[in-house]
Amino acid sequence: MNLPGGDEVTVTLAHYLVVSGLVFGIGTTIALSKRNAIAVLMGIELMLNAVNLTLLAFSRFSSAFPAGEEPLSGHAFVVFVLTVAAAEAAIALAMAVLLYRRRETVDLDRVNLMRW
Amino acid sequence: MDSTGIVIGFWVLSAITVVSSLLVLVARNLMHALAFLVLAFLGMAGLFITLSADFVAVAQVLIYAGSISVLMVFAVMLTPLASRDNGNSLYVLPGVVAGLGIASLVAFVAVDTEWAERTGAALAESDFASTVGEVGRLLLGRYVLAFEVASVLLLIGLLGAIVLVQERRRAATQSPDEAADTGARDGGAL
Amino acid sequence: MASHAFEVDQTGTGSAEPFVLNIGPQHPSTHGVFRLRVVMDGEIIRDLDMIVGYLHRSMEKLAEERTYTQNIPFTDRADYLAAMTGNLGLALAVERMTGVESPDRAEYLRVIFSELQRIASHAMANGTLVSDAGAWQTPLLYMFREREKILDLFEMTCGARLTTNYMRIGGVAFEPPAEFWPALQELLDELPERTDEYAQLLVDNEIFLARTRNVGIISAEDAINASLTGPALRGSGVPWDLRKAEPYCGYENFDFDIPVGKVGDVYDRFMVRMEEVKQSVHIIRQAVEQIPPGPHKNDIPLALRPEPGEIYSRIESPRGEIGFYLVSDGTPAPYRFHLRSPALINLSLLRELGEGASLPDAVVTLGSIDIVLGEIDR
Amino acid sequence: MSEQPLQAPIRRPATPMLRQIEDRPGLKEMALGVPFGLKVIGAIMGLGALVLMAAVGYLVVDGRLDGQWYDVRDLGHAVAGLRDWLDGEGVDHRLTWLITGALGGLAIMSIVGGWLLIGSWVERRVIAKFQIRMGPNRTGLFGLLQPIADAVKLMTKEIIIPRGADRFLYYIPPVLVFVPAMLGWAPIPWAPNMAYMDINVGVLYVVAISSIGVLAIFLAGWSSNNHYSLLGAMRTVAMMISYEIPISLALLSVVLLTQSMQLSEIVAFQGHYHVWMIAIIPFAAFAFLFASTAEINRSPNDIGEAESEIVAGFYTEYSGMKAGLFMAVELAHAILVGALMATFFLGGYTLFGLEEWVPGYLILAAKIGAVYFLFVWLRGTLPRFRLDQLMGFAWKFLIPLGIIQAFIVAIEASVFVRVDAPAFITLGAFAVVNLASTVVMVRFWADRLGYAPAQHATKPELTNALGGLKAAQRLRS
Repeated sequence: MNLPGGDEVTVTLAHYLVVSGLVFGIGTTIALSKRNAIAVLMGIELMLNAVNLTLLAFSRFSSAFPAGEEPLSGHAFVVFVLTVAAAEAAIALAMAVLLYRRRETVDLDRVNLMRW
Repeated sequence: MDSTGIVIGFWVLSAITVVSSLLVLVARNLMHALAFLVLAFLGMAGLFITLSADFVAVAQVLIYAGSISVLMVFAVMLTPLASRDNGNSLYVLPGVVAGLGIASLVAFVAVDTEWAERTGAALAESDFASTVGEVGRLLLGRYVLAFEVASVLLLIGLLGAIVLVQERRRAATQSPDEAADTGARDGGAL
Repeated sequence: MASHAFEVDQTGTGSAEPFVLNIGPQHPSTHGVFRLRVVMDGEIIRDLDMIVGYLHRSMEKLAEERTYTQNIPFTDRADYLAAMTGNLGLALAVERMTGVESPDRAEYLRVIFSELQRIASHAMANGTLVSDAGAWQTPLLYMFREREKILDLFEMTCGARLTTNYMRIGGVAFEPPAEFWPALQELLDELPERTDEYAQLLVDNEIFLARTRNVGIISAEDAINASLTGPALRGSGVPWDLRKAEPYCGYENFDFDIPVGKVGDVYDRFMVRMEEVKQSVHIIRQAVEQIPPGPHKNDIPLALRPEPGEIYSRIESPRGEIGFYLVSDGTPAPYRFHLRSPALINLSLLRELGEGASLPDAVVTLGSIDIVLGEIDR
Repeated sequence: MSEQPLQAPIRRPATPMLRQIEDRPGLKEMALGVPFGLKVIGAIMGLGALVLMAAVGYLVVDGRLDGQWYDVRDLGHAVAGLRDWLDGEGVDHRLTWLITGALGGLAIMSIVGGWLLIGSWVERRVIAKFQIRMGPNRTGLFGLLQPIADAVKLMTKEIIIPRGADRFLYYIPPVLVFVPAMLGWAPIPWAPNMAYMDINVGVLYVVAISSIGVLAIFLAGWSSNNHYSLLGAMRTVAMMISYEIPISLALLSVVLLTQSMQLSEIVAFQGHYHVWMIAIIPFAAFAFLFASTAEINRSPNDIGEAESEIVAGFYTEYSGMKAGLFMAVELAHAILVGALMATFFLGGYTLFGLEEWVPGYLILAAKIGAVYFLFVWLRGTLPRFRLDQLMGFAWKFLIPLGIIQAFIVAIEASVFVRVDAPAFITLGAFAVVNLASTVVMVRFWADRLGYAPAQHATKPELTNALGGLKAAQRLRS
């Protein structure tokens, strides 16, 4: 794609990494600053997503793979991350429900005992 | 192949993703935050497509937008009204600082480093190529152990979720069908 | 931000506000303006309140201002799905009170019409029951086909389809026209076939069985204790039918059986109604064969003045025992006019049946009890 | 017998309604009453159609039609021709890409939109036939304008937003719910070269897209601030996420056997071996069909909007055209599932070689119509399941058996790749094995679950004796 000035515009690895960094940062902020356990989980999911983006971006753009190494390994890693995220979400949400049942709150500031 | 579509797609989708992530942060209602989170997930899936990762993109829609968000919806419904706000905790300032720090650090590294990048024809070669077969071969070849472990993890996650939310007190009054349902709902979206 | 005034107590811990569902007064499966206030725990009903009275028209009080004959139209509007038996109940009560006789032909016509009315009412009851089970009105419309024919017969005879006002003190209002008899014969010929067809479509249907079997079980003891009558009682296995127990209008001359269920669930009540339709056809056939010639009505004074006193007279309506308690003070109008409504008394058991059941089961159970709000609220 | 004359039955309809019905002209009278000019025009048009068909048939036999842009059997050729022509004219190929893409999108939208225009009429007329009544017949010829009248009515209605509703989320669902109904059409092949977006993960795409609809329904139910809506939404979401698994398992069987996730490949497989998947894996076909009815909220699994229980379910509080959109999306979903069912299990656009002669998209449309008719038939016949019965059916029956079926098919698929026998022998053997295994495992599993079909309907007992509780106990024993 060419701009009117004649400069060629493409997207490079750096573009994706910056987006990924932004989303990861926002996810971190959410995970750290939210009171609600479910909101914290949302932040963690966003962080995982950002990591996935990084993996895929490297998989596509990087030319640093030695011979015989598949660049699509990044995709396989993402599949694993998705799996772990699904399991984690199920467990975490079950815990949030349990937390509410036992403590009648999902406010993490008010959950300060180290036992049930 | 021309990269116009990819460039436009990248900018639009990354704008959607980042803005809706921000809205997850600032939304005051948890359900609104959830809606924006789904939008962020979908934008992310779009970004995956611009990276010609078709299989992963569809899996992202299926797992994140379709299942994890539904799980969250259920979790929101199962917890009370008072916890449906998206309020900030005591750690809001450290959180913002940490987020900003990480984002700027990653951005600095990403922009500053000379990446060994494929460009032009080498890149265009892999445009929208099918990745399913290759990923499948990798998963069941090179990473088969990890794959099996992941499947065991999923199974344990399923069972763990069921065990966690099972109610012992009311087990006697509940019909077996019903007990299966409550368990199934929480574990079922996997 | 939106404030939600409700809470889902899915956990059943009881800490949150109860999840209250208002079923009715405008709801597709309450069969009229009837309201259920239901406290839900997920799909399970934990508490259930029945609220009636939306259709109250003060019938019993209004009746005190009118003569006995003028009161007959009220009975049309009480049980509007079985106007004939309502009419008959009042007419018989007044006849028993005053000693007025009705001619033989009138008695046979009364039997024919009240049995036709029973078929029509049962078609409606079973059709709406299957609709409540979610069959998207197909069985309802099939059963309405027969009901329509019966209503056509009513229209031929007395000009009205729903509020017939046909029975009179001392006879019936009109002699059926000439075309009535062949049309009736045609209907009688096809009805058994049709009922078998419905039985085939519904009784052999796994989904229908799964929805109705072992749902809303009323034991014989409970049924008797709650003074249930009609198909709801017979579905629980109690062989009780006023047509046999206290024969009126010459029911003792007809050969018919009482169908009784085994378990007392929704399915049994459904099947009892199905079987009663066949028995009614059998009765009508006998009545058509035996009907004697003669006048259809005796002349009675314009304003009947019964001796001071009281009477309770009851007959078997499609819904059960419809009874009239009349008190006379010697004037042409009753001093007290009370209607024992079978639907109201049958409904009283719903609370026990509903608690602990799931919402769809409660809806089907309500459908199987077959209520008519006009009669309940009067 | 009565004194009334029975010898000469009087056939005169006795009531005004019956007389009206009697006086209505029949179809024969109406056909005879057509003006002569119209008859001539009709004859000419019929002859013209015959001549046209003969000409097309000649071209097909001649082989002159293959790959030409005017090949009506496959409109993909026309689009390719358009693209070539535009490129030849020197148009920027990005613009070309945009134009052809927009054309395809327009085509899909007009299919769905056109169906929405007549779909409700079709459904109501067909179901009216099941219910021995007429259906809409007053608006326009045969009531064809009824959907338009309905739409106008819905649009002019007042839009009510319940107090306490979450306005932001309340407005999204009627639109969002259409997303899967539209996007789901993209990978479906209408002819060998006629798929809008023949992506190679088509099967996964279909499943993923359908899972977005869950959210729309949930948001609709939650934001309305109504208990019926919430109950309907909870029911629907619980059911949809449960039934996604049987769907995935059923499609897994198809993918294993055809060795492709591309929908066009799946159809090509069925066309190549002249066999429908429903014949090879009947259990998967049944599971897909049943789970789809649950997924799109159609009878007998329409518990999310069970009108006798929870009024209209998740869209109880929507009024006007917003409710209309929810009702319309049901129609759109029905034909989408029909198309998917046809593609996966009924051979898609192929029909044992007939696709050489008849346009593939017409064959597919006919199959969609057949599946849709089945849906309407079910709706007109069956009562509704209860939520726990449905969930139990998914979790205790469809999922375990689906896993076993997928396992068997996986073995068969590896045999199919390795054994060098004529396909009709191996596939035939698979069909027999799968049918037998389906019968065996269904019976075995049903026995294990303690389910026995009701062979004989229990009839009420007939008695002549009267009595109370004692009589009841006597009868019972």
